[in-house]
Amino acid sequence: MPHDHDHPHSLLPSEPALRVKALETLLTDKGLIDPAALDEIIDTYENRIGPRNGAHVVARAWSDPAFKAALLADAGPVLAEMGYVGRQGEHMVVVENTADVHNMVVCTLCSCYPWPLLGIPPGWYKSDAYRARVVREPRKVLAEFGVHLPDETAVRVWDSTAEVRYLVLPMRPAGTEAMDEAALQALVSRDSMIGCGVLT
Amino acid sequence: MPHDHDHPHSLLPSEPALRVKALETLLTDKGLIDPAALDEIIDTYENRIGPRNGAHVVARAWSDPAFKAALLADAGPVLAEMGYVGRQGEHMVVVENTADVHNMVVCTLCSCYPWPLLGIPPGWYKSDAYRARVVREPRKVLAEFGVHLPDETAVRVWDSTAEVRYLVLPMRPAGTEAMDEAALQALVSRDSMIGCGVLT
Amino acid sequence: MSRVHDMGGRFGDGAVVPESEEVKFHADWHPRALAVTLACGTLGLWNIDLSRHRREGLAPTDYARFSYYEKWLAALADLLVETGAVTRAELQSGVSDGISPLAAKRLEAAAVAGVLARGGPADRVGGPNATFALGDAVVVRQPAENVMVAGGHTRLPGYLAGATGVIVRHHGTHVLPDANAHGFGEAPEPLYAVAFKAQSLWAHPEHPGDEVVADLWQSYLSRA
Amino acid sequence: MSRVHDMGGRFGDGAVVPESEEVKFHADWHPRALAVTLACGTLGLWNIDLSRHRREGLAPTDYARFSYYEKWLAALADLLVETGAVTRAELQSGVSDGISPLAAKRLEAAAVAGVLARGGPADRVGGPNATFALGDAVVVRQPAENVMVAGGHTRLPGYLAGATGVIVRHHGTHVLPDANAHGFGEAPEPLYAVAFKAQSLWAHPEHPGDEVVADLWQSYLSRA
Repeated sequence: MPHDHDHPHSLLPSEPALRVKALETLLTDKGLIDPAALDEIIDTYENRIGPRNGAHVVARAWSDPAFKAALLADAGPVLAEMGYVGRQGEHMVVVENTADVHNMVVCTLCSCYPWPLLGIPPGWYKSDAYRARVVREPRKVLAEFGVHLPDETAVRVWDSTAEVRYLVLPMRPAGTEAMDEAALQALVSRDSMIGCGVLT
Repeated sequence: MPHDHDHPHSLLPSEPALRVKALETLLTDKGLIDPAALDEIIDTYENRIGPRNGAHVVARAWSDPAFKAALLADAGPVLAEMGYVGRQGEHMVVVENTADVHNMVVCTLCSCYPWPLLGIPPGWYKSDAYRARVVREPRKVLAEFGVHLPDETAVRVWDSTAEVRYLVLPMRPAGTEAMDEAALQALVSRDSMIGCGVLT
Repeated sequence: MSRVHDMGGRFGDGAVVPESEEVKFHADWHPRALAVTLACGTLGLWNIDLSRHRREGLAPTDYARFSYYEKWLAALADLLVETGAVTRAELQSGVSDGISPLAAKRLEAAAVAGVLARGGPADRVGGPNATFALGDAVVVRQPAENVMVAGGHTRLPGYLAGATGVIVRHHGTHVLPDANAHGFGEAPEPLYAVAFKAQSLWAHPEHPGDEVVADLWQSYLSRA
Repeated sequence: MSRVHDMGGRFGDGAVVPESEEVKFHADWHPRALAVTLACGTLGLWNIDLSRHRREGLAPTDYARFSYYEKWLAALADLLVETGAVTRAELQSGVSDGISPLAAKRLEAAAVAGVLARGGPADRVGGPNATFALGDAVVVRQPAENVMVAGGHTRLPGYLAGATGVIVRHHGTHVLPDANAHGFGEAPEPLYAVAFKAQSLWAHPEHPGDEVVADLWQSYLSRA
């Protein structure tokens, strides 16, 4: 392995804001990137792709048993039909929380996350603390989100070590039987679809 | 585990020189340390205890077969008799380099080292690079010291995981048959007694 | 542990701090760092496995102190030089030597939506047959290292080395990162979700029913 | 891997840089940091295992960026507060609340030579009988964790977890750090030097004859 000082990145300004500015300017001047394309990428993840996509899927699964069955059996075609596909969501698996099993998602090796359904991962999902701890002490991590599981519920933590991305289908809260899909959708938090929240 | 910001050490000045100054002043004012005792400790490791102790032992082992046999069989009493005992050298083992086996010493978990024989460990011995790499690629590390072992020589790396400390008895260089113990002593480098140098 | 990025199970980290869904970025430069990295990724100079390897190959002290997007930027700069897209002199001066021959491959604004929607599927046809079935008990390779390249990329976390688990899903056949990161081709292999009892991984599991599931390639596994 | 200090076998570090024997310290404050730490150690407020545990229990980012003596100082400050020798307020203000009741135990200059020459032997009489003999094959505990305390101190390096080795020395009976760091007493146990083939530890050993030897307590081992 080359020593740190041999890495080309050490040639860039050390302040990150200047670093990205320097790279963007150089790459634009070389014709390798188009600033308008960068704006488009940012707009996509800032305004168009986010956890409301996932909430849509969850609310529909709660409302439509056939959809739910298809989603759990093979999420890919179902999500493609809804348009929730693409980068970092090429191979989706949906795992269902029940009274017996509470699912959680992590990527201990980097920060893999189902972007087309949840957008950019939150800061804590990318933190060393979450990556290091959740596979070993998921219940302590849950407590930091204010979640306390009953002893009858087992935790299953999915470590996203390949290109498969996981979405948690949270349990539908009690007392929501009369709600329509739009109202249900508003109940679904991002954290519940990572398994770090429960809905009440 | 408490979060970093809960650690009392974060209350001290962040600049290390100021940090040690602040601690020393406070502890002196509280009567917990005596600055004159600190001076004595520093003088000990700066001027009195260092690799010449180890070199003395090595030269004597080369010169006196009975001493060498006793040293390799049970180093403790032999070193105690020479006065080379104490903190971080309470349980000494001496391992002999031969044409068949080249011994090296590390402490991957911190930086344990035979202080009464070699003094304060060098910077590289305490470095992440040495600690991480020498157990896995001792020959690459040796090459960084300019040492290249023949293929007939196996490497045995001693990871100092307990309170036992290891000293390497290097091979006596060829052509030194006529030298007396004092002359031999001058040939023995610190690095050769850690196993990171060979003598020629 | 192979590298400092392989931190699953590590002790000593602090609390996880929840965050509002409204927060997308934590600094003005974050969205630009994200977008520059994604745009450069479409030039076809490297694959996702190599880019991950360059991030995790940062010096351990850098990996520990860099924020998420700082790691991205550092690896991006290293990859751009490594692939000849920019020179060290350009990186240092910030001044372009001239238009790149790769400029024709530049990601245009109009193409962004399509590129993001397409993504980069990792499943492949062919490759070896699946040798494990659902319910089979398997043992994970130990040490958790790339067997082709010393210090090479692998997606096998150290905390699973030597552990015994059970196949719970077969994901089909996927590109093997251990090969693909190093120019050895995609070498696709059957990929499985493997469940491990927390009790078999940790000295102090929180609950006897808890499990960890990881996606592991066939060559990482042998029959228990 | 239990913690970031447990770095044996880690990939990604740079070259080892040799250094002259004349260099004892690398900054003016280093000898003071060394001496303050050693002097405080003689107050009897903690043992060597707890002090190691506090160094390795620093936040991983701190452990990675701190120099050797910065780790010592940080752990020393934490221990002084933890044991009540100084208060957080004193540490923050730098102003003493008054002479400590422990002042009578202060290390005096005249006592230094004797204290350093005595050291702190870790061998003990008694404890369980040795169950392994020279030449016995043993398997190392996996995971490489403290079995008494979650995240507790241990001297079992992660790179040896689950490995098979051979007993090459019996060092007698020594204080068990896993217990002693946590107020569970010295719990002495037989201690062995165990040799492992490099081939059994690493995917890409340098030489078929190479070995690593580590000192391991009896309870870290089971018969192979």
